[in-house]
Amino acid sequence: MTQLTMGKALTAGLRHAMADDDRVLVMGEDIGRLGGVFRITDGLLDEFGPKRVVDTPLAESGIVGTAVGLAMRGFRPVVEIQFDGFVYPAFDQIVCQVAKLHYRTQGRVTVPLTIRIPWAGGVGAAEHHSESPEAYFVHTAGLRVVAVSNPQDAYTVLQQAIACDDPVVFFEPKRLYHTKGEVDLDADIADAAPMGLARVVRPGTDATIVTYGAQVTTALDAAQAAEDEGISLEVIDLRSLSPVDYRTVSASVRKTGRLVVTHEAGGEAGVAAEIIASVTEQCFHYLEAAPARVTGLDIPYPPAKLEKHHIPDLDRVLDAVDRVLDRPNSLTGVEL
Amino acid sequence: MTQLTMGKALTAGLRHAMADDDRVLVMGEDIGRLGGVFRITDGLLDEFGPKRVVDTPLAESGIVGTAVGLAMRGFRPVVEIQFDGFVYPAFDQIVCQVAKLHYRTQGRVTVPLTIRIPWAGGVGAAEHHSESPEAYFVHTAGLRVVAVSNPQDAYTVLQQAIACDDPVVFFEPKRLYHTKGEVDLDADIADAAPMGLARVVRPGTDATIVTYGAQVTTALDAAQAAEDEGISLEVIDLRSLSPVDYRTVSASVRKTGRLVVTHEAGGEAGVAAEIIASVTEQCFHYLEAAPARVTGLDIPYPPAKLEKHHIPDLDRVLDAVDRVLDRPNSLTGVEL
Amino acid sequence: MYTLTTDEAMTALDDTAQLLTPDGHRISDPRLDPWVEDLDAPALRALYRDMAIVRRMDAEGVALQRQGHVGLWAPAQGQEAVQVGTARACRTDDFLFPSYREVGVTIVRGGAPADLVLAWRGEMHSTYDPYALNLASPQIIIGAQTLHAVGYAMGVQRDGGDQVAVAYFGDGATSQGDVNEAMVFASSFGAPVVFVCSNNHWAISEPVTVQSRFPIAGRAPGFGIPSMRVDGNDVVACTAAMRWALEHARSGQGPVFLEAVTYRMGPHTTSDDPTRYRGPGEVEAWRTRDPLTRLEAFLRNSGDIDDDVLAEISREADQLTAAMREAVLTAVTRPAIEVLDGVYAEPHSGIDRQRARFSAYLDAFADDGAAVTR
Amino acid sequence: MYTLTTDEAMTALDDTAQLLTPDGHRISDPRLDPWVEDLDAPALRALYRDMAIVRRMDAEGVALQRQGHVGLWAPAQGQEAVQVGTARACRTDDFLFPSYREVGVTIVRGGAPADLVLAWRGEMHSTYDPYALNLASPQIIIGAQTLHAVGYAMGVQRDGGDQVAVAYFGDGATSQGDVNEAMVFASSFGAPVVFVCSNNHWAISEPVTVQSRFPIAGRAPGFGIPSMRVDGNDVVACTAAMRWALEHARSGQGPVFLEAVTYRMGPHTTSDDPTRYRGPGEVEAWRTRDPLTRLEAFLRNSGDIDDDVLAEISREADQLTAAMREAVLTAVTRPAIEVLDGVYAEPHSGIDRQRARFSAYLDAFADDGAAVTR
Ligand SMILES: Cc1ncc(C[n+]2csc(CCOP(=O)(O)OP(=O)(O)O)c2C)c(N)n1
Ligand SMILES: Cc1ncc(C[n+]2csc(CCOP(=O)(O)OP(=O)(O)O)c2C)c(N)n1
Ligand SMILES: [Mg+2]
Ligand SMILES: [Mg+2]
Repeated sequence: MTQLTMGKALTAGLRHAMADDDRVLVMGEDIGRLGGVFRITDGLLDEFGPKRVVDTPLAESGIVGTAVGLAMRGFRPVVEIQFDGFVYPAFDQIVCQVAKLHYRTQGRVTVPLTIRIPWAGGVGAAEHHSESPEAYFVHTAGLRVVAVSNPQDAYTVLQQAIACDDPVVFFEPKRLYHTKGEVDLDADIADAAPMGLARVVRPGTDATIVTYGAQVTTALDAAQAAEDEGISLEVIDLRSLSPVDYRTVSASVRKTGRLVVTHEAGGEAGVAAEIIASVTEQCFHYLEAAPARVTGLDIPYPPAKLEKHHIPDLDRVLDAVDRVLDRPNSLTGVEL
Repeated sequence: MTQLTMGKALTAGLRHAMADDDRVLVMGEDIGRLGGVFRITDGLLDEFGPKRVVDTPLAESGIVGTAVGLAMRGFRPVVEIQFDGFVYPAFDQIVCQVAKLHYRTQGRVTVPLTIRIPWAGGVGAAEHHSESPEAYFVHTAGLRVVAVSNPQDAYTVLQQAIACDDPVVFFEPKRLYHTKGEVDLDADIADAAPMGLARVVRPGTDATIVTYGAQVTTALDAAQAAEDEGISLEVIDLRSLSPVDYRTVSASVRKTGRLVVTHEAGGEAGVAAEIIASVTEQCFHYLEAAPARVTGLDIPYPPAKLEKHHIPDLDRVLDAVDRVLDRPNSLTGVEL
Repeated sequence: MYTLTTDEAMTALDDTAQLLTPDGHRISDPRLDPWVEDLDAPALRALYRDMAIVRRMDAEGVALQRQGHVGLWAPAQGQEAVQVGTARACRTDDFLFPSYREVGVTIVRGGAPADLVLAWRGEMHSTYDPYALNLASPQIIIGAQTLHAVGYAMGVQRDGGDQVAVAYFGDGATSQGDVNEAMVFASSFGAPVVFVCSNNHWAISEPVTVQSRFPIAGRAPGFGIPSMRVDGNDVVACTAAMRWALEHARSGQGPVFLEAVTYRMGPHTTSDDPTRYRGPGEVEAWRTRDPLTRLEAFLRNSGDIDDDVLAEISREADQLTAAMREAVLTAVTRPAIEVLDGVYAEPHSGIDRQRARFSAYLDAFADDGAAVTR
Repeated sequence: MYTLTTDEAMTALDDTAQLLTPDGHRISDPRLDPWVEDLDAPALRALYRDMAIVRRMDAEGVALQRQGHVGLWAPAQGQEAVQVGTARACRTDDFLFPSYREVGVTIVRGGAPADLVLAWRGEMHSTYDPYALNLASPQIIIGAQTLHAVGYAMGVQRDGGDQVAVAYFGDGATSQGDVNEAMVFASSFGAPVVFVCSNNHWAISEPVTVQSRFPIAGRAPGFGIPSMRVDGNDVVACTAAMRWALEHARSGQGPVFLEAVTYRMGPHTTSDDPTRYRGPGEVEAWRTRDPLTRLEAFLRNSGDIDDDVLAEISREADQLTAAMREAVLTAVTRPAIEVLDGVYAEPHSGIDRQRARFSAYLDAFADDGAAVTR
């Protein structure tokens, strides 16, 4: 076990994947000499050379579109989108090509492409640098979507994503890049939990909190705070947003009867809506209260000084826990 | 009252809006001499000339991006995207510019832009010509999203969308273009129901079906069929997908206690998930059964010969009605 | 000089490469002739045969649409020379990325008759195995395939291979961001790719002047890509130009751009009504530049083709169109449950769940042909 | 000729327009001189003053970031001449569309000191009223604003106005689809727009050669847009070039493209570490071509500037930077509930619902400073 930041764990995962398979290459803006604006590809250019660590022209559709062509030639490209808000110029290539090629060709063409996206807010950044676009990709059949919340998953799941024959959109919470954790660098990805599985990160009995990415930390903090009041919260890190591991989620809700889903993206037609609709269907007779969403507001991402009102914090999560536990909460008496 | 197809009603709505306000212009691919591939802009070039009916180069980002500039100069552009599947190259301009400009500038810049999208399947078309991308836009704060289901709404709501100072994504179900209905061409849009309101198109008491676009017809057919079995279904046409008129929807569910939401788009993180999550929150204690989704499959849009398995038809809607009424149905005994 | 006007950049571009005149005379061109020295009578007859077969199968596609057997067809009539000439110039291990209109390219690459029709019929999105023909599935999103071609070519570079990737697209496509980004990437990486723009003068109802008020071939050099304007109705010139372009790319000199000036004789697709936007005069004028008649005239003049050969080609075309019709008429639509096949390459719990539910639904109906409760 | 190589298209482009040498000598140029005939000593001093103020305020922005008062700053050091020269050449009713780095353009257009800092501080996304300055909000999405400029220019055409729209962007931006589509639209409609590409040699860590292996000015003519390569560190040449370009566009002759060859002396932003990708030698070489020192040298030679004038400018700069600092230090963050303001222009039930809920939440906390139940 080694203590690594999530950033370094990602670098280690990339290096491992590149060393293991010489068809893996990384490409994107500023990922070579600079090592990427978050230094995730730091050192890879020196180690693997410019043919496998490709600084591209400044054009996201071009990056993803050429990665598709490289995949058709048998490569496994790992694309870095510099910030979440810059993925949209590539949206057409992702939705119409990356997601559809395998289906279009009856499985003859695979697109083993990993799209890494430094993701979400809480870092005081400028406009377009704090977006949470995951729901767009979850709604797009043909893609897999994962989000990591700790260095070990960062290391393992990134390698699993690269090894996967399907395209994977891989979300890296920016505000955790510098968070440290234990990483087993020798672990074989084959021994790890498969990429599609969620994990119960804290067991509990009174209510279930489902979340992913940096919000896992918030949820764990909330669970800790609730414990002091004698409330036992089960926290689930989804890890995979598409597909969602409903077996794990629904098992928990059948046990607790109460569900809070929290994420930083806006709520309207977001991932929490999906989880709640599915869980309500699967667990209707177990539910003791309406599942609650604690999400970002449905607004364009706000200026940095106001972002704390947007990103659900511990208090907002606990307020929703109160709601699903039928305890007094901020919405008591408010027409919903 | 005049009998018009939805296509002709849209043309009439456009003509009316252009005659009323000389800042309204229409732009897109093939909308001039050809009148658009669906002939919705037919005759407008002759009537209003090439400065207001603009055949553009073949580039959707360019179309939407220049429309933003025209809006900044005080115009009210109505953009035609030729088919639903061709909106994605414009996604960046829509999400980062159209949706955000008003918020970015603290309300100083308005973007009174209407983006018309011939929409969805059931017309036996080639790949990319039958997409239902509405959830992407519903998830994007700053946009309004509407979908019409009949010639009168096509005529009225299109004019309301053009008159609205916010950007509106306007969905036109292709398979209804040739469906006829009564249209009051003299009605003032100010007298019509505001754009954001849903409409109960068929009152009922046993369960509520919420839908929009061409699925309204399917839902009405289902309600008719159910009536023969003594089941009374209330059918709601959302008309506006963002915002959703939850007052109308929840009032209905409080009455019936049972909810089916149906749309053609895939279910994963789609509009139905949103409706179910919100209604479950607002009406939890009124719900007698888990709300059911009847949506397209979560797959890339299939080849034309298979699309009938994808688009929810009357039988699939009725099967879900059976489910929410706790009657035997296809999923009886199936693990959900 | 520090200014560059379009005039300065494009005065050089005042001509179109041609080796066969519209009335079938071979003109010589010292730059292009060497590339087609080996085109003897049998080779030219083979090109003629290809074009004739493309024309016939294309016409059959239109007929099948009119008869309701396929939903749509995008006719290639008038564009046979650029499609056959450029595709025949390629090696079988070059990888080609066509748009929806490249029926001639598909035939040249060995596509079976069924491959031409089953997608338009809506049985599947695409038919053949791209790796069997070294031909990507036809692309419908305008311009998207140009980036795939560049990426493929970047892969060839990394493999140390000498294949070339070829991107086919239309005049309208040149306005798309993707096509311009493809030129940027190709130039930046010196990728072995040939861009073949079939300028057929129309993007549905929009004349090429809406996309570009100057020759399209003038666009590429600004990206650092040499380009050539070639008569797209002259199969010999198209062959020569493409061989030049391929050799340039193959030998490590980077990308090349070809603008093939041609004309779409038919409607955009069978759904289109071109009488709304262009007069018959224009079409008639282009009829005199038909790619087939000019090669036929040349071969007749030289005595290298006669009615027997033409009859033989015609018989072959008959067989192929019959096979195409047969493929459509005998097409069996896949069972409902297969609509879920091929979404993912690896196991996926979401698909599993959908499959379980959809199977249950189908079973419920299978029992009594109607919903469970009615 | 039917081929066009990059050589043929670009041999013409072997020079950069210049009127002031790096050591401050005025050179004459028959094409450009007429455009700056009226630039007498006071006018040149005014340009110098603008640049000096831009440099000081820009440096203050960096300082404010280092001191933690703003989150980020994108320094313009080295690019003062292109920003000041081109913006000053515009009429006040021309509409300018800047990127995030155009601090000089903002100042010239009348942006207040607060307008330069409050967005970088994260108080709001943008500050000034675009219609008050005829200046769009700074654009962060690379290239997006070029299409807005073209659309605005199309609006001018429809209004029969004679304003020009100006799009500012960098060398990296030229790779984006949007910028290329902007050229397509501008050319197709003959829109009165001037594209100003500040080629500062770097897009973060990527040298301009990754985007283009040839002069960027060579790109536009292929789209039918005349272009000029100008020394971006020569404010006189930038003024001349921009006046030429504006007049071309204003008089109905369509779009123009300017490539201003300049250099980013500082990091990409205050978050960047340029030592990772470029050596000090390169930066030092460009220091000798500084836009301020060359104009100062010229004005000193001609006796049109002296230490008193410089001191006066310095005092003015002091006041402005003080105001900027003051604006940051006294900034009051808006109340929480205002995070919901301005999403829509018209009433919206979704926003109403969020407002009701968020108010209730804020109220619950206001009561006892903690969650209701704890
Ligand atoms: C991104 C996108 N936008 C619009 C369309 C609709 N469309 C299909 S073909 C076509 C015209 C294409 O013209 P061109 O590139 O000249 O090719 P041609 O059809 O003439 O062969 C258009 C607009 C599309 N398929 N994809
Ligand atoms: C669409 C998009 N992709 C990526 C970025 C991240 N980014 C910000 S500035 C920049 C480099 C821009 O270079 P250039 O256009 O030369 O302008 P400069 O910064 O040198 O002024 C990049 C890649 C962005 N802002 N937008
Ligand atoms: Mg064409
Ligand atoms: Mg730059």
